[in-house]
Amino acid sequence: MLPYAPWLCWGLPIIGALLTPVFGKIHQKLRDYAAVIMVLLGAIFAFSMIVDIWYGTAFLGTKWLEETFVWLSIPGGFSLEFGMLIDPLAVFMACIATGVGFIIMLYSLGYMKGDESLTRYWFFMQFFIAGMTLLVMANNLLMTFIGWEIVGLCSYALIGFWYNKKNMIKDDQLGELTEGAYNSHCGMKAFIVTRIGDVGLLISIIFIFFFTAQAGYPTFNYQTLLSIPDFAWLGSMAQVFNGGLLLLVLFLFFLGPIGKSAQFPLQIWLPEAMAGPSTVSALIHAAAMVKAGVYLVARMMPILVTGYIEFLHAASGPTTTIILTVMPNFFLIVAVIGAFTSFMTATMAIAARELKKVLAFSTISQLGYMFLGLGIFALSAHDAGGFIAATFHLSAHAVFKALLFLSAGAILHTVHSKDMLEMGGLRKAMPITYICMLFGALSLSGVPPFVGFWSKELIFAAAWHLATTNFIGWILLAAAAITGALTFFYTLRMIGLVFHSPQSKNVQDLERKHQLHEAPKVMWIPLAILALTTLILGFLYPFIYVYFFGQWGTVYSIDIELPLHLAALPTLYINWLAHTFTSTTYIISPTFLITIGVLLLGGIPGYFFYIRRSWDASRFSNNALHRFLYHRWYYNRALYFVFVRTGIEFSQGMYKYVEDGGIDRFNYAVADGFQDLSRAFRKLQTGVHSWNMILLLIGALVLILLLLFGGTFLAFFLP
Amino acid sequence: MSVGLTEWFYLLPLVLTLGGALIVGLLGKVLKGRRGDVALGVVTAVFMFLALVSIVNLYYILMYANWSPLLIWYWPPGPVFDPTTGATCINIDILAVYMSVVFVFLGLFVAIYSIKYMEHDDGMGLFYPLLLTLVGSMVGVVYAGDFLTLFIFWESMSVSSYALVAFRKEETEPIEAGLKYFLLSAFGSTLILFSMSYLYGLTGTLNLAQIGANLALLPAGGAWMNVATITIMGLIIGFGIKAAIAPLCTWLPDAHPAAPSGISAMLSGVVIMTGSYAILRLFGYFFSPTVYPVYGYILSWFALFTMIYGNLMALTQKDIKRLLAYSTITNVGYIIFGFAVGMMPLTHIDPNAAELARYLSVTGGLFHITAHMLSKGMLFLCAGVFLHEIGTRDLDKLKGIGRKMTVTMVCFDIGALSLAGVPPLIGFFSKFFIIWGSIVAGWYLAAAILVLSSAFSVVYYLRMIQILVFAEPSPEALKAQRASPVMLFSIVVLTLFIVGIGLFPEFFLRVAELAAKAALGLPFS
Amino acid sequence: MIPYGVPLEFFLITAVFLYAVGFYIMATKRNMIKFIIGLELLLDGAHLNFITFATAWPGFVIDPLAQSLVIISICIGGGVIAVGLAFVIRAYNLRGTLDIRKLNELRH
Amino acid sequence: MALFQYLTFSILLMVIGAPIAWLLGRKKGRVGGVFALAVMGISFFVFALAWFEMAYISPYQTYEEVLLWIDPLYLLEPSTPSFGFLFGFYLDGLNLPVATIIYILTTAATCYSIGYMAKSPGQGKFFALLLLYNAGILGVVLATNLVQFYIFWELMLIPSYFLIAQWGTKPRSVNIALKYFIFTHIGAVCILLGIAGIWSLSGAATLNIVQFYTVPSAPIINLVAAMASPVVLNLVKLLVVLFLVGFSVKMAIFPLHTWLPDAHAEAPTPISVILSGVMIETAAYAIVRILVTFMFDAFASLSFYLMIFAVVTMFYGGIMALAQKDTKRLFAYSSISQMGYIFFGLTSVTLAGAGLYGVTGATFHIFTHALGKGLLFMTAGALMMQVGHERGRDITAMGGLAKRMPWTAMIALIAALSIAGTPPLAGFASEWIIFAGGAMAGSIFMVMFAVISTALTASYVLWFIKRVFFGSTPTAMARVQETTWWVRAPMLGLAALIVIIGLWPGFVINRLFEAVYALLP
Repeated sequence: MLPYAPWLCWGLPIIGALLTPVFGKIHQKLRDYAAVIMVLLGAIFAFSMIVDIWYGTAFLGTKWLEETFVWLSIPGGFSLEFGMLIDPLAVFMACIATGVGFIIMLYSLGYMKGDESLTRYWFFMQFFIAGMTLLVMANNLLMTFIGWEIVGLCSYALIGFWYNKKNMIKDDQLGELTEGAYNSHCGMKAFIVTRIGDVGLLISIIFIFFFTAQAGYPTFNYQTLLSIPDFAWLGSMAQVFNGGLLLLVLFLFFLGPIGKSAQFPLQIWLPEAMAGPSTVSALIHAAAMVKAGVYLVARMMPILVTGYIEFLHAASGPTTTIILTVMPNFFLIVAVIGAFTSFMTATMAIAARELKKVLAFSTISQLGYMFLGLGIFALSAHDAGGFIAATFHLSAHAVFKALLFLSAGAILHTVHSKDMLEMGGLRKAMPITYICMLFGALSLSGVPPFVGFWSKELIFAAAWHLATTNFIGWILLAAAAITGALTFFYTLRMIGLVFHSPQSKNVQDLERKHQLHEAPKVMWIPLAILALTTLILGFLYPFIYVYFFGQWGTVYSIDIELPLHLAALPTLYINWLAHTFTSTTYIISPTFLITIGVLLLGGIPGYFFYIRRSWDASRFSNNALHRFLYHRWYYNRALYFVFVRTGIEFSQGMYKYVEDGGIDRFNYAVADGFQDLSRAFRKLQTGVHSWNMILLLIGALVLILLLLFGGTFLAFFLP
Repeated sequence: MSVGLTEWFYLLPLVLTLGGALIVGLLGKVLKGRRGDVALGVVTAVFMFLALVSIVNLYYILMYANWSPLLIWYWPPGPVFDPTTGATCINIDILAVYMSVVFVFLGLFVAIYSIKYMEHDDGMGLFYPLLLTLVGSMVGVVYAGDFLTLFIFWESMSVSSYALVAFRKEETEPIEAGLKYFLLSAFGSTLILFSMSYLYGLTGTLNLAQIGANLALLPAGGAWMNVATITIMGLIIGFGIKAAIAPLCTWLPDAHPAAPSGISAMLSGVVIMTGSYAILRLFGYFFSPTVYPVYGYILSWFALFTMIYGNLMALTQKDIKRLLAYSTITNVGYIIFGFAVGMMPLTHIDPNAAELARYLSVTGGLFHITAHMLSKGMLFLCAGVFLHEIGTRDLDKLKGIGRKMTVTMVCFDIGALSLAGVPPLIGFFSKFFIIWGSIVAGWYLAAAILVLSSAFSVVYYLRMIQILVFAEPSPEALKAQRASPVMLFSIVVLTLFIVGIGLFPEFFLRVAELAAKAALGLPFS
Repeated sequence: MIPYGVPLEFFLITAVFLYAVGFYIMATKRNMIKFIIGLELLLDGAHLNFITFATAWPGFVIDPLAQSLVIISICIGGGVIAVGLAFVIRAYNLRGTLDIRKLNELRH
Repeated sequence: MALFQYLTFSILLMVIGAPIAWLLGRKKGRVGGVFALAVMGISFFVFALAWFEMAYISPYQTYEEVLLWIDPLYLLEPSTPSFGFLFGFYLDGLNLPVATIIYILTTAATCYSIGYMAKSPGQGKFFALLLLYNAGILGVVLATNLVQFYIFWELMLIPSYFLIAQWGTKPRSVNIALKYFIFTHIGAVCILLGIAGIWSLSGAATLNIVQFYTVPSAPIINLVAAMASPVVLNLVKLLVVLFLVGFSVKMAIFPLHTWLPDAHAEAPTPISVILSGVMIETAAYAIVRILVTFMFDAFASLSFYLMIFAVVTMFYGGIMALAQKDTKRLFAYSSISQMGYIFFGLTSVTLAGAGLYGVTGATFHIFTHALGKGLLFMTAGALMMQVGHERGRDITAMGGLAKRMPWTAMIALIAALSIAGTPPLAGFASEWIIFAGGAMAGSIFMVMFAVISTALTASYVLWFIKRVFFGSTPTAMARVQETTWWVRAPMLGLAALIVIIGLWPGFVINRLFEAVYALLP
């Protein structure tokens, strides 16, 4: 299904979105099911492309297949093509987006039942999935950016979905306001904060375009970027400001993913994005939006690394020197930001009270892992382990985070509160949800044999490998390990508070009213599917490995040492298992030990504080560290103060003093001045005859003086 | 050439207007009452129309004579014209024809307008002859080829204008205005006479062209140059009083509002233009820019000052006719500026460009005379309509009158916009040519001042339009009736010309160009 | 250039003097009748100039044109002054004064 | 030469239609309105015929109608063949999209005003002036020579002045209209000076825009040649500055912008739509047509400094918009900011060849901004109609209206996101081309600033959307109705265009690229 699949996998959801209002007019059921089916069809087409990748029909020898048509034709021999790139990364991401998306859609059938704005909901959900799929399938930066913004736009619409809720709530920054206003505020915050990253991305896209044009191949296309001779665009970019521009452009490029994937300076929007329905949160966190940033870095990183390696082998010269000093710095920035973010938000998750916020912080933390993996990949250049770890973790995270959010949705659906302290003891009332959520939580923590264990262990392994050659690796590994411990701790805390602790007053009320019940079938079936997937997915690793790296060496100049044929799969399988648990130099693999150690470090206190409840956690609840963590390191508040409040005050001040008080006043002052001048001037007309004669005399005198002596004086005024 | 039949034919415009004045004056003794007044008005209009036709005829005569001027001399008598010996003559060239068309054209419509406008006045047996005399004398001024003729017609024009300003002699305002006008203007006449006596003393002739020729023969340098310079001053001041160059214009804002509106239109539209004309014509004859390089610049500075003065005065004016009178001063500034560039040596640019600059500016100035005649004449007639309807010139009381008098108001708006220099109305083209000329002359500063002053003037034109059209009607304005068709006829026809010439300026621009060439002595090629 | 023994400059200076006196009267006096007198003086100064120059030309030929101009101008001046006096009379009738400074309603 | 004078006919239709609309609309306003709409529709159709002829019949991909009008220099030098003022209309790849969007937006605004002005007095006059106004704008864009250009420039000014003064928000409308008029008129006279300057410098007997490009021996080409001398180049720079003052006033480039927020906010909304949507962009078109082509060297030498103005304008407009609480004022300031983008694109012509993207992007942004901002103003008008004239402008007083006015909310969202440069809407397509142009000009930091300001744009438009359409509905607005179809239909049409153009900008821009490529030296 090659020529059509890359188009249909996102085209069908878009068509579905456009048809949703029409279907809505016909029948509500039709609208609901059509939406789900359209996404399902998209998913089918997306999965169908795996076959093409697997059997090599999408591979053209040195590059991957592209399906294109001309979008803009610009004189001078350049035409901008709109196209789809069918390569493993794209198809992999498309499968996650549509597959997980489909399950979330299915779940929504139950979860959103009876909402009065369902047309809007289905419209934006389909559009969201389509935008994400377009983003990952696009063959050039500009198209990716288009999908990127569609995703942002849909998140804006969906986070603020319940904009009309009337109940009052209280927020740290905004004070008291209706929940509807809060929700739309959160949507806007998400859009604007990610927009800041987008701006950086757009700037850097434009610069990349400019420098490719300078190199003679004006393009946005990923594969053309790779094939421009000698990476001349990197070279010429490096020559500006002694490499300063190169670093700036790369960093601005990374700013886009930072915003979208909520990494350190711009992570503030994601916790607020919980304001939307849980399905939306699931979609944002698992399938669509935040993954876009990781995808884009994963897309560009091999290209950059290839360029870096080319310059490594190139003849030495000033440009080469600059590139060889600048680019590792950038790679380090990616890794450090990933590590730092993952640590920072894991600490925040420990103190969070809202169930979905814990999950949100954990999302940011896990995304940090992915960036860490990608950064390690780039830093160690020849070793692709970080790359595969990051992408694998991405898929793992998609599954277990979707599972967690949907479970959380089921809980919220039942207890009508976001606060974990108003839950507790739900284990008996909601057994299926409990088990599913437990699966998700263990997977998130990296407990074997869930998928999280395999992926996280790979990241540790990549860091370990880096550490053996580079000191930086130790720091990164340490950060990853501490974060891993924290992760297990807050996961257990979450499970404990929701399911194990004694029933809160709220839950007791519900039980008394017989409203405490298990989620309906249409909701728990998707949960179950996802829960099973967390178990299975981990063991698919070797397939994914082959899938990714089958043709890696011919496209990127990075060496892959492992066997690359389907036939070698059993060997690979054995090697992998052996490699995970043992090592060539140690009996037990050190990374396996690290993983286990980390789990114990976080798990034991977690277990005793929150599951067994034999240790008392409440004594920490009011100390300074807790407050610091609860207020998210006061970072959000500081940003509000610096940018929002100061910004608004600045603009109002500018308006008051510069625009109204300055420029406009000046204009009116000129006008008034002329009026006053006119009034003063009119006094010349005294109505007295002698005065008229005197004016005449003055005129005559001036005239005669000028006539007689004015020649030189006038010459001054002449052109 | 003595005055033969053909020459009388040339003199028809003069004869028809001045003779018409006589006939109407005599008829005025016979025809009494309202009907008699109407009849007098009609006869006046007929004479004006005939005069207009005869002047248009002169245009064709000139065209077939290849634009060489028509001369009629009466001193010294003889078969051959010898300008060296005193030589009084009538000299009709295309410039004279251009100017006289302007004069008689407005005179015609003012005459028609006055039939209705002056319905409550007595003494129409005097009014129409005076109007005809005024127009005839102006025609005479532009026809004059020598100083004697010029002076005679000048004084007759002045006297009839004094009388017309103070036509409503029972009121204080016209008398006061007329007296001040009279005193300054008569002083100006004596100054002209006094200056001319020196020129006569230097050259020994009264023929204008010959004075210029003789002056050029005088040896360069020497004491006579000082005399000539003082003469320049005298002539600029003398004619400048008539032309209302600031600061000699103090009489104008008194006299123009005080006169009956038709006469205001005549005074503002054409009478003051005789001053500008005289400056252009006489200085073109007398003082070559190469010998007297300075005065053109000085005149242009005075013109710029005049513009600014008029603008500033008009900006906060409350009396509609007074406002229009001040705007006249501004427009005089444009015209004089255009002429002044024609009198500059412009040695700093190449000769071809200099010639182009002079020619363009003078064309613009002359065209602006037409534009101003049409627009300002029409505006005063409109103001007269308002005055006639509700008896006030106060803009506060005229608020919103446009809602009751739609046609008048549309015409008023068009006239104001034309003077504001808004294309495609006629005022735009004239200003454009003046500005173009100053840019070609390389005088960017002046061009900027011109443009800014033009933009500035828009403010009070718009303010006027706004008050008259958009403001809530005042109680007085609500009493207004639709204007009489007789008055509207003049207004609408003038408006049609404003728009029509604006849309198709080609022909009129060509005539103005020919006139400019005549004034500058350029070949007609 | 000295026709009757009196130098030309004498006449010219007299003319200028007359003119200056006329101007002084025009500029400073209050009485309207005096303006009319001043105007006469201004005209006379100019006339005197013309007459002087008419006789001053080479060959002692008196230029008849200039003289006739003066004569015509005197006639015209009479007319002008008549108009002026009429104004003065009307002003006096309406205002009951000959002081021109009282006529200052038209201003600004 | 044209087979038939389509463009003349098209514009003449509006001019002739104006008095008829007045007569028809005196008793019943809607009749006049429908008539005006019909006139606009027919004009648009006739224009489309010209377009068709240009695209398929004329061999040169241009289309020209000529009428000899004034020939002032004929008498001075009759021996030389004189071009005179050729009164006529001209269509090529550059002004085709601009004229098309003007037709689209003015037609939409005419339709919109039938609904919007339904209760106003003096509708006959309104529609007559509206038709004249439309004719003026189109005349500017299609004019063949500079004098004609100037004439239409003023013709566009006068009806709009009266429209603002009479139907604007009382009681300030008269003062504001006057301010608008004075600013623009001072700009206009600067343009006039510039035109006279071109004329005198080149010694040309022509001001024909067409001949600047097509006739190699035309005197205006001598101007280009003469610019090799530094003296002439300096004079031409002076002229460029004069032109720029005029155009900047119209485009509201900082610090000449203060008329715009007042005028656009207080004008009746259909007029705001046209003012903000197309009128101010005529200046941008004029810059392309006049400055960056045959005065290229002079313009390019100034463009770095101008780029600073462009960036300041972007930011300044954006910051001012953040401080607004009134919908129309917010959009007005946003227009200033957007004009900054267009100006930025135009100033990227620092080098020969660098301007291709910038100029094309700017011209395309004319198109997309007209759609987006026109729609936003229409939304503001719809709110004013449905919520109330005072409260319907106060952003802080509204909320949750998406429930009550779902169509309007959706359309506003599309327009706002397009203005904020969100792909795949039309605004993004033009913005990135502008930014690419800036990058091509090598102005690295300027491009960064310019792109950063899009975040500002997103903040204020989304703040508007959020406050007005989302959040909870105040009880006072619980009964607000959706607008009538007279108002909704044109809005829907424009919104659809935004999406279509956004998805396939090549539809508009491919030819534009070619045209700009041909125009730039």
